[in-house]
Amino acid sequence: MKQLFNKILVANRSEIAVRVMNACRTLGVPCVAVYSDADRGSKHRFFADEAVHIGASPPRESYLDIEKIINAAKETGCDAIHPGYGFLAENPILVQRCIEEKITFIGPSPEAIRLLGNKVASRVKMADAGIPLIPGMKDSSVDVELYKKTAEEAGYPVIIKAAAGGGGKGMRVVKAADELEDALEAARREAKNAFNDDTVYLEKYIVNPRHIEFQVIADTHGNTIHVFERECSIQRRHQKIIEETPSMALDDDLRARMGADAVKVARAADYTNAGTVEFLLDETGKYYFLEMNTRIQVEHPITEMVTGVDLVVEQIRIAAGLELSEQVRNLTQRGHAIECRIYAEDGENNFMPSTGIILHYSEPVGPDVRVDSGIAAGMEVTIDYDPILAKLIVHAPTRELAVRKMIDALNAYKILGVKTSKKFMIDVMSHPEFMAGRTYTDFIEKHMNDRKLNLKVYQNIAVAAASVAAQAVPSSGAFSREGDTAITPSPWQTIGSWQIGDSINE
Amino acid sequence: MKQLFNKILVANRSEIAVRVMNACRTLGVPCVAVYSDADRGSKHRFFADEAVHIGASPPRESYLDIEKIINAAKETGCDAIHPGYGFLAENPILVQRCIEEKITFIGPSPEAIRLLGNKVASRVKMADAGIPLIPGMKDSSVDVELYKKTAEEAGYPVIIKAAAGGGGKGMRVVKAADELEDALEAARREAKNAFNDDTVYLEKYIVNPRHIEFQVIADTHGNTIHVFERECSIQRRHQKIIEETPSMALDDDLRARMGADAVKVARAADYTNAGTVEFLLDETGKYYFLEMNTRIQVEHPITEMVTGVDLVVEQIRIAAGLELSEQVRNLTQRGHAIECRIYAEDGENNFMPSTGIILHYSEPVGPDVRVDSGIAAGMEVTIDYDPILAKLIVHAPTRELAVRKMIDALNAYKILGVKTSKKFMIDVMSHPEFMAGRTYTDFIEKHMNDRKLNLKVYQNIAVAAASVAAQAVPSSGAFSREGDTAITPSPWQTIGSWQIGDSINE
Amino acid sequence: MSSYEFLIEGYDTVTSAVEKKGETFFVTIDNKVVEFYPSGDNLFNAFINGKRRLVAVARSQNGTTYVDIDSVLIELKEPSDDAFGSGAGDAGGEKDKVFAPMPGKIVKLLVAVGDEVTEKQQLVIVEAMKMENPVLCRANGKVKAINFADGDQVDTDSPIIELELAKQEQSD
Amino acid sequence: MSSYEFLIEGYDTVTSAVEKKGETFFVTIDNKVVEFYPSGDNLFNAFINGKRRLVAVARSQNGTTYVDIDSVLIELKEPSDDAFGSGAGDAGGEKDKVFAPMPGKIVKLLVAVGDEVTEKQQLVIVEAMKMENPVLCRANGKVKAINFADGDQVDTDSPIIELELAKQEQSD
Repeated sequence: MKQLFNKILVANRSEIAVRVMNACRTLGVPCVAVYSDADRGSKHRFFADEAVHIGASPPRESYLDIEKIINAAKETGCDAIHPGYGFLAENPILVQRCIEEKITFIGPSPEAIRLLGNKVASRVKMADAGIPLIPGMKDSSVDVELYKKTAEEAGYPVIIKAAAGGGGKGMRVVKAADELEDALEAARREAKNAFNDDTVYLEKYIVNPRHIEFQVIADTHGNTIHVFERECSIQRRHQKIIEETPSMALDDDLRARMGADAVKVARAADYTNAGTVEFLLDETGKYYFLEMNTRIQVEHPITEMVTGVDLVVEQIRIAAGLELSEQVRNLTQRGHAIECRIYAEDGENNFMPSTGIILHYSEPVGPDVRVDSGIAAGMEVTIDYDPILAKLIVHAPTRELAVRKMIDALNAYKILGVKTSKKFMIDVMSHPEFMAGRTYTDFIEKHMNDRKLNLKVYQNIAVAAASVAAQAVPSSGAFSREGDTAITPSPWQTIGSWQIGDSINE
Repeated sequence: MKQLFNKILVANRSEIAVRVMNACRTLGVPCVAVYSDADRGSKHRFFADEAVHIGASPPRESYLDIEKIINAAKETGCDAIHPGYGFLAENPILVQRCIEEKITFIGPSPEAIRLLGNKVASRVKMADAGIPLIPGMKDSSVDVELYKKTAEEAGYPVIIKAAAGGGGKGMRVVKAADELEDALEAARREAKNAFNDDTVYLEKYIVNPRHIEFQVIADTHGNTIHVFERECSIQRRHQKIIEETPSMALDDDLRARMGADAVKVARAADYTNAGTVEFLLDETGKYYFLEMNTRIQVEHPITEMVTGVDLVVEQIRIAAGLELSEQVRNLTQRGHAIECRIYAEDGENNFMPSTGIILHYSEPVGPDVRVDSGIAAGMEVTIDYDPILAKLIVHAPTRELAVRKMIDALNAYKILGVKTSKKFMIDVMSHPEFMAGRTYTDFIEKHMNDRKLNLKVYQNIAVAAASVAAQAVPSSGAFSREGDTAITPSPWQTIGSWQIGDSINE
Repeated sequence: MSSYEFLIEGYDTVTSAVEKKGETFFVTIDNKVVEFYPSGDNLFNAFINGKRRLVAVARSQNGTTYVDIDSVLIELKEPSDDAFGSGAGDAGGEKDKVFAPMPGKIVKLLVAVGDEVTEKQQLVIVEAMKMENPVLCRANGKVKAINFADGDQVDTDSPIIELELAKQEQSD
Repeated sequence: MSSYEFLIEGYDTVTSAVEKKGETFFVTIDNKVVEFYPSGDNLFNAFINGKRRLVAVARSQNGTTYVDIDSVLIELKEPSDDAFGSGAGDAGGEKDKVFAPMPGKIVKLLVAVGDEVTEKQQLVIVEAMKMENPVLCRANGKVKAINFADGDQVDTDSPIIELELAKQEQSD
């Protein structure tokens, strides 16, 4: 087979960079990493065939600096760039620069990114195409009164969103008229910080909705298909933490209708490559177009697990001008897949960000368990970047078995030194409402608020483990072990005094 | 969901025991390991929820001792036993004892095992059912003259096989009449040693055949299906080392006919649970029934990769009396999967068995890469058991991409302390004849005999690595590091003297 | 055999005895024995009442031991002169001081000096890792002092807000 | 910087110089620099002419260093009094002595004293790990002595067969 590209530059970091490099390996295309100061010791740097240092730790000085990315590609002879998700993935200027430099951007056209990246413009387009939309403002505005008027018409609750937004940033739900102004201000501030663009808009807030999205792929030969849905309703602060497919809320008829509309959205935007069409589904089975994300998504592996398709490989093939293969065009959903996102956050303390040096790291293995990660023991988790550390993905014949398998995988995923929400996610999946498939976007707010962790149960095992560790495990420091003053007691002579401390809020 | 069994005893060791326990986890059924003296520190022991010590290292005193297995199951309250492959997997006496003790044997009935375990009896049965057979002796014999006469009739070359055989043990190809008596003697001796039964028989040896097998599953409700083929032609000394699916030799028509005959074989034997029907396929597209294996096979994961079915989970479901699900009954082959077996053997020295303590061990990770293994760093590989250490399995959209992915996985699979055939297998898969899909059972004999390894290429990198190791890596011993006398030179003062030694035969 | 004593916050003192036979550790606590089999660096299979649990345990250079059991993370600190016996710790004590969870920028102070505050009330929003993180009140009380203003950079060592705790909280 | 000298069998002496900067090792051999970045216990990413190779390296207690590069396994032995400089080693020397590859049972001797033998000829079959393993001749020559009989247990230290090598082999 002819090599699809000479060399691919992966303009991202951590788990998604490693994921993309895996696809390059599969296709036999060498890949180049870029890394910032903070990522000198990172996994993605060493996973690539080559690596280029592109600047200081702040994203604007490295991963968001388009010219540095372009230069790194030119220096190393790359003829394609894969942007991953986040950073420059949905930045039309990068795509434009690629075109100028005759480098293939592995993703959609700049026109499609511009259209779909602007929620207001894309709503107009999709309304014309006959896609159902949530009632709300037709356009953004700086006039507070217009927001108030629209909110009254649509009826409270309403939601304010950043036009350039994504990932929950710049979003605010407003339950009553007297909260509107404060929320507008906060949303604009967050949007400005996150996207350097404080344009926001307002629409009706759907109560008890599910977040259902459809994976779409389209080649440059006119073939546009959907690769089924993902249910991403389990969110905390509008941030997805658990995703699954198939969705419990869809029957074959609804799946077919939503899938057909997803394809219609992609066609209306002249879309090529992989993208995701997001819908809100209400309790009555009515669905509304939210937005189309013009990138590979964090949760793409669950689609890969049930369909057997390698979506990143398909992205690269499409970018090289190949047609969708027959195999990809005739897909079925097999079994059930779940993804849990491992964030550096304290699941026992309001999801506060957690930083530190990773003292121990080990991942679950076995059939139908997949771990996409960008970390290793000894690495420091800092505040510089997105707090996602890894994704656990499992596949099983049924949803119930997949949940069981995921709980097992979470318990076998061990990371010490930073906190995560592992136990929180286990408690979500063990909740009777989750088991029943009643996953709505307010699930965590509604069902997990009173959650308490009874540490007493684990106390004696922890004490036993610490006792063993005192004897058997040397103390850990990054890669260096200088200055180690571990206590290694001799038999019969040590009575240590320890105190158990925990991180529970009560 | 109701738990399918109370507890499952896994009557095996190493990678297949771990594999079966993974299926138990998926189904939420606790599992019990058994282990011998040699396996006190083995992975499968610690992977189980409970573990029972069943005796000394020789298999006859532990893994082959039916009463010890039965007692371990009774002691721990197990109501089912999974036998894995090898050891007691195809022993009808164990099945009989399970029936007497009201323990479910996860596998076929003793009658089916008895019938199919006897190659002579099963040939008669399958001939009656209209399955094509290789010309040869209708029955075993002690009369050397009968062997000679049959060989003359079928035409040389002929092959002698153990009636109770499997895995290449007790097999001898005879190219001319004057080799027949010696070969007969050798085959009988090996059969006696391996199976305690020196019954052998003779048949026509198919020149340039492919080894094609069909995975079959059958529930107790009358549903019998095939789960497509596996191509297992790459063998050394009749031992499979590389398997793949789909086979390059089958088109849709041939696949359908062979699959239908595989189902017919299973039905003729009143077969339930998972089994494999082996065929030889000659160059003209004619195929011959070889035997049906009444166990889960070493190479089952490649079938799982292309179909998305968990075959061991299906085995347990079937044993619990469930019907094959609709999902399992409507399968397609997606992409291409390859398995490479990692044996403890020296691929550069005639596949001589290799033993030792594993000084370093690490496995490849990533999407569509699976490692089934039963080992860990610090473990000792002894001569007590089957030399299989691990299986690497990869899945990719096409065969070419799968090969590339496997080579990458083999290079990322690192084991130091025992030798393997990693490089040999890479050279097999890189051979133009393999790439062209011309995989016949004589592939290695024909194409790999002149293979030479040019160590010179690696010399300087090895010296560089050893130099770094001398500075950075402490010397490794099992779990203990007592008596470590590693040289850790200080800067500027050390001129060590080393000698490079290699394991190449020339 | 080695023996260790642990002072559990809010509970009693727990004594453990560890014996190593071969590669296996037998730990006795409250007359019950837990077996630990090494299962890789920092990993142990702990058998407790016949049930297997994969336990990870690591010690940092500053003497803190981290344990993961069934995805629950527990930290055990070696005693230091001021901390031991005083109920100190990340979250255990100092409910009267409100710290940033990590270095970041104060986006908005939501309370003023003199305000009555209740447990779980949002006190201040700190931006870190590109997210706005509300900092919650951990006890009922009254705002005594505010040491920073909107837009200030904060670290984790200086309290942003100091509270006067309500009476029933102080004996917690 | 540290420096090491290696005597490569059949080749010249190779000298290496290792310098560590930060976590990276720079090894100079033949005026070329190879960079080694640690990538986990015993693992390094080695960058050679811009190409990445994952290299595993471990040292056993008896002083042997094992290296895996692109699935090729190379052993480097620290010199001992009798071995260094003599061309000894597992397979390198002693072609005139035929050893069992591992402890096992002699199933069948295929040659007799006085037989002429050629390279790659099967000399004896040893059963180990449930398989019959033919032991091949590694040089042309003549059988000088046979030290065991069918059915004997053998270890790996005592030669089963001793050969008198043909002349052209001795200078190999």
